Amino acid sequence: MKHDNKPSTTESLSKALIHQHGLSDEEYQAILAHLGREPNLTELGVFSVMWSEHCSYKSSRIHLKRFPTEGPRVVQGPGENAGAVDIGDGLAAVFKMESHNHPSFIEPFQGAATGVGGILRDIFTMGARPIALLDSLRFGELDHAKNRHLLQGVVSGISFYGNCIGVPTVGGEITFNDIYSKNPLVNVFCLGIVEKDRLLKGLAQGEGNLVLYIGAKTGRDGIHGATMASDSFDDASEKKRPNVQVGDPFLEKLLLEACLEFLEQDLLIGIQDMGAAGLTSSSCEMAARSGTGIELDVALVPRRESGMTPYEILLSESQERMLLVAKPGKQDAVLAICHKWGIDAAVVGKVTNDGLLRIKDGTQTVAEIPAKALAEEGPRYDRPAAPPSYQDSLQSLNLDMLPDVKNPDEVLIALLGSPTIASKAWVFRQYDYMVGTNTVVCPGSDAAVVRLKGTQKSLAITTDGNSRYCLLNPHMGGSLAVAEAARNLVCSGAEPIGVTDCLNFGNPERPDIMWQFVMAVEGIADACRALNIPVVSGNVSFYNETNGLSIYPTPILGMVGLIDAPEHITTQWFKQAGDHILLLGQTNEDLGGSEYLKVIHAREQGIIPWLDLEVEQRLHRCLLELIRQGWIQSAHDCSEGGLLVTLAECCITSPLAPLGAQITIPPHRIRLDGVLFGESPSRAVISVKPEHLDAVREAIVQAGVPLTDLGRVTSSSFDVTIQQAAPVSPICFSLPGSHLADIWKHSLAKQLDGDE
Amino acid sequence: MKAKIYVTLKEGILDPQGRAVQQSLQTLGFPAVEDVRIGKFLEVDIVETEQAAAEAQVRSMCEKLLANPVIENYRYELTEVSLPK
Amino acid sequence: MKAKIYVTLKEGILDPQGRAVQQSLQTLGFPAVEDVRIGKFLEVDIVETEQAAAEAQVRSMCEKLLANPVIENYRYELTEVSLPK
Amino acid sequence: MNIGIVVFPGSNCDRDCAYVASDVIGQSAQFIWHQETSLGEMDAIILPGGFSYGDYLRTGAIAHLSPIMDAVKAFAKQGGLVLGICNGFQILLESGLLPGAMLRNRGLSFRCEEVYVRVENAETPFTNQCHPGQVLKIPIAHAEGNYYTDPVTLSSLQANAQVIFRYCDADGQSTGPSNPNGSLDHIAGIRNAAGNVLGMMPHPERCAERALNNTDGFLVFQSMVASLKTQARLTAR
Ligand SMILES: Nc1ncnc2c1ncn2[C@@H]1O[C@H](COP(=O)(O)OP(=O)(O)O)[C@@H](O)[C@H]1O
Ligand SMILES: [Mg+2]
Repeated sequence: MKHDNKPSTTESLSKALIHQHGLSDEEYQAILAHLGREPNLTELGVFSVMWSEHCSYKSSRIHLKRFPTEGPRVVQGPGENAGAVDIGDGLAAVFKMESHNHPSFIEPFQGAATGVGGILRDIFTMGARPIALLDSLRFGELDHAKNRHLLQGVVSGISFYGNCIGVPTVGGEITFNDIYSKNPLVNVFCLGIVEKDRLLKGLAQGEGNLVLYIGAKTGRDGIHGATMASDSFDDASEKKRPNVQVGDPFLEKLLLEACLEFLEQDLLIGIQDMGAAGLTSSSCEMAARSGTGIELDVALVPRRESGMTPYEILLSESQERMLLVAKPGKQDAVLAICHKWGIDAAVVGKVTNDGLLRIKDGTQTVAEIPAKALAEEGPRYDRPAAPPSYQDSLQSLNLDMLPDVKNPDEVLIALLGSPTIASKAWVFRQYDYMVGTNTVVCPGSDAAVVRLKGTQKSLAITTDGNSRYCLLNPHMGGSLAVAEAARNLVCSGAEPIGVTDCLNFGNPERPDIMWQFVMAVEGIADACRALNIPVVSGNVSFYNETNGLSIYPTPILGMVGLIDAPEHITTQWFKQAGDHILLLGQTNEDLGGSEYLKVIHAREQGIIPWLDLEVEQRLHRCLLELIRQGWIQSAHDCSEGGLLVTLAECCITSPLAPLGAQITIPPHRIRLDGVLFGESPSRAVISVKPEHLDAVREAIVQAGVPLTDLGRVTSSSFDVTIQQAAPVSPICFSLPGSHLADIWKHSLAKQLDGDE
Repeated sequence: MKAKIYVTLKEGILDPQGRAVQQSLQTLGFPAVEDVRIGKFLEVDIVETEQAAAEAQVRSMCEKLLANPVIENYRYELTEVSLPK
Repeated sequence: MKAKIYVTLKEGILDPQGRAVQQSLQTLGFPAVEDVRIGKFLEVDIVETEQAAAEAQVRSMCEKLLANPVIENYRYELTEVSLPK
Repeated sequence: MNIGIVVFPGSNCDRDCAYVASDVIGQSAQFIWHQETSLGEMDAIILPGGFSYGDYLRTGAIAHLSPIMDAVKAFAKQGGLVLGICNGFQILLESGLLPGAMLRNRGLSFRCEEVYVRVENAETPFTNQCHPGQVLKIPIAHAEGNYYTDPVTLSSLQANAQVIFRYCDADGQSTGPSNPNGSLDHIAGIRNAAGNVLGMMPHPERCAERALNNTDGFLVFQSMVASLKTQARLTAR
């Protein structure tokens, strides 16, 4: 062992400096124990980012263990750049979701763009070709100019990056609530496909193998971005405007093609993208996973600015960079491919067997840290959790204080025009959702469907999450999100096979926030277990808080389902006049936390719907059976806005001309607004050709799923008759389908462009 | 008045466009091209004859809309022009 | 040498971006803004000390790549800078 | 027949075009890297959509200077069929194979949606399977499809029946709202004077299969095959 070239630790680091790096006294003590000496400044910086909440999951890790992560299809569970599930035909679907909330608030366009870039790299570092993106967004209400500006910036950033790189953005979701005005959420999901036995991992095996750096040159971008994402905002941070990263989708497209060529030619031991904490996290994570060490020379790293210190090179978050370990003797082939695509590449180090991350600057060693101390042995906290004092008052709502609905047609129109329910075409038509020519169900149905060329199969994909539910009851809210995602897939004809999550919460050092987190994780875990859907990857974003005000707890699920045959692909809209309309599932007085209460009564309160997972599963089995028999024309899950909105959507969301419906709502024992606008889970509206009606009815009854006949599809107007218990006469209304369609279609554009 | 406004990327901010153009110029037979940075050039006509007032407006426009202070710098020149009316 | 190159849309060609910016400036409270035209501003560093040679190169770059003669005009200024090396 | 698909750095519809050429219309498709200087034995060339060079500077500007473009120009000069789709159209404009230029969309933002176009000339190698005035539904996906040219060029395009597609509504009427990007004279696609080079903003390769719920784009590829077959018969005679 050479002791002559240890990193120098000349001056002792001041307490202030340690705290500036976001490290607590105990954490600093742990660093001393790991090193057996004081760290120097570079090492302190490295520990600081790797032990940040963003990279270490120190507050969440112990809770994430509750997720079911195994199953017969799971090829890769959590722990790698992305998860993977077997989809047959020798293929695996690789997917993950990630947040870019903080950067998108500071610089919406670049923040969102680099978010897309980051998640794409997570997928293609697994050797998979990305085939679909989805984005899940949360913003403040659009009557504030600032929120409109943020939304416009974020959407154009996603559009800029995704369109340019040529991966279709096939879906997503967006809802509005002022709680997100100062903490908008930008979560991006990506799905890729790889031959199952060619899955690549972030490994650094084989002493002496060379470590290569490829991609963009390193600049001083986003130094300490990871620590920023682990910090709350206050008004001052809007002014601070820290080092923003700029995305280069063109370069990333070249990187993507180059990486797939490496795979084709079998040149690599392992590969990892340089995301948060850049060179540092990629190298120590690769070494730690493999039980090896890595030695890097920062002097060899391609740079675009002069005078960069090792500290800056190690912590830079410049985008579009990857670290890879080449198979012995294959480095020249790697370099040649990089040359062909015009990408910078350099050998920057080698794999060692001493378990250390050793950083050199030429001949001088500037840092030397056990890789596992950084990547795996960071702090873990079981932080105190307790429900907030206001939880009870959130849940208590006396519905008798609110008048029941008198004019359901007016409420329907108000809901269809409300931004959370209105058409999101203003957003997705800025995205290229067709490139790749696999998108067989474009944005606008319950789930997007992409076909897999060369097979009979397709994948359905959706993202879902209802933060108001999670605020009112985080455990049930988490379960409901899983159920809704799965229901969306099932309505599209798919069997759910895997899920990724992005958990957006406030400050985990607050017991009430931690309680929300723990409850939501439990709720998600329970539902995934009951529905047999493994969690294969995910991401946690804490500190979504400004001036002490936290966002609603917002777990988002990204779920993937498998469709075996093209005939089973099902969309949500009615197909043909004359078809019968049926409601599957039971309607209860589920108004608590509903969109109706918020839009019409300005309340975000109440007891949220109760989810019975067995009932939910029964519905899924029944729907899939009906779809596979070829018996149904359309299926749409009942969610935000309730039954009446769902029925209207079935009429107006078709890419072709809108249809109408003749609906009769049978007499009911609960409040009328509960019937029409309540959000009971485990329900779906289907349409059936007359010749299949009997078979369908019988199958539904056999399956033990409650069934209600609602009427027939018609060619134009939306006619509703609501029967009342005698002697009250029925409520009737009739609205032209085209009128409903106009309101629903143009609402967002009206608010955002001021025209149309 | 006419304002000529130059919006450029801040020092140290990546300029992917500039990089692509520089590389393409090099392969096109301009090996001497060392660096290219691409910014915006705006010409804004303002119905305002007072230098100071015009200047205040231009500065405010730049800050509010024309330049993105997170990643861009701006500078401007004001020239008098005889606008019709 | 450093070349500052200005690429602008030809007179008479509608500039959709400029128009949009003008409209947003008006709604943002700058009613005096009559017209906005948006062009490009390129800064190109060339390792070349001779004015004439540099000028020839810049003109050729503009014609081959930097401006599209169907819709754009260009002009440039050359300034000497002491490049390191 | 051999269809060559030129791949520029940043092309992203190259694989989609190849899929249609091989799997949908049953021809042989080959990728041609932009650094090549010869096309090989090709019967038709497609410049695919995408973001060549990231669309940096101007769409198509950097790509048109790629080494392969000399070969494409020579091929076009000899009467070879060249189809430029979206970014490919923009590259054809930059290279001078077609007249005019693209400006930013009137609404400034990227638009991805199905639009209608009217076939203005059904006697071209790209439209011979359509009937005159036929309305096709084809998706667009671009931010810079606002076609512009000077008035003299425009009238010669009109006079020589070089405007092949115009944006219109479902009934074939060209109106303001039916034009998604503000292009001059509602132009969605034009050909050169000789008739063998077509540039179009809409993406026929995205609607050439029943699986994608729209087969209108198939007509463009089918027309090319028909035209090449006729040509081959004529030369054989
Ligand atoms: N909420 C979660 N559920 C399941 N797995 C998670 C969750 N959060 C993180 N993980 C897993 O932890 C690992 C590290 O997280 P990751 O987000 O990949 O870090 P990075 O931001 O560096 O990519 C990943 O494998 C990820 O899938
Ligand atoms: Mg990762």
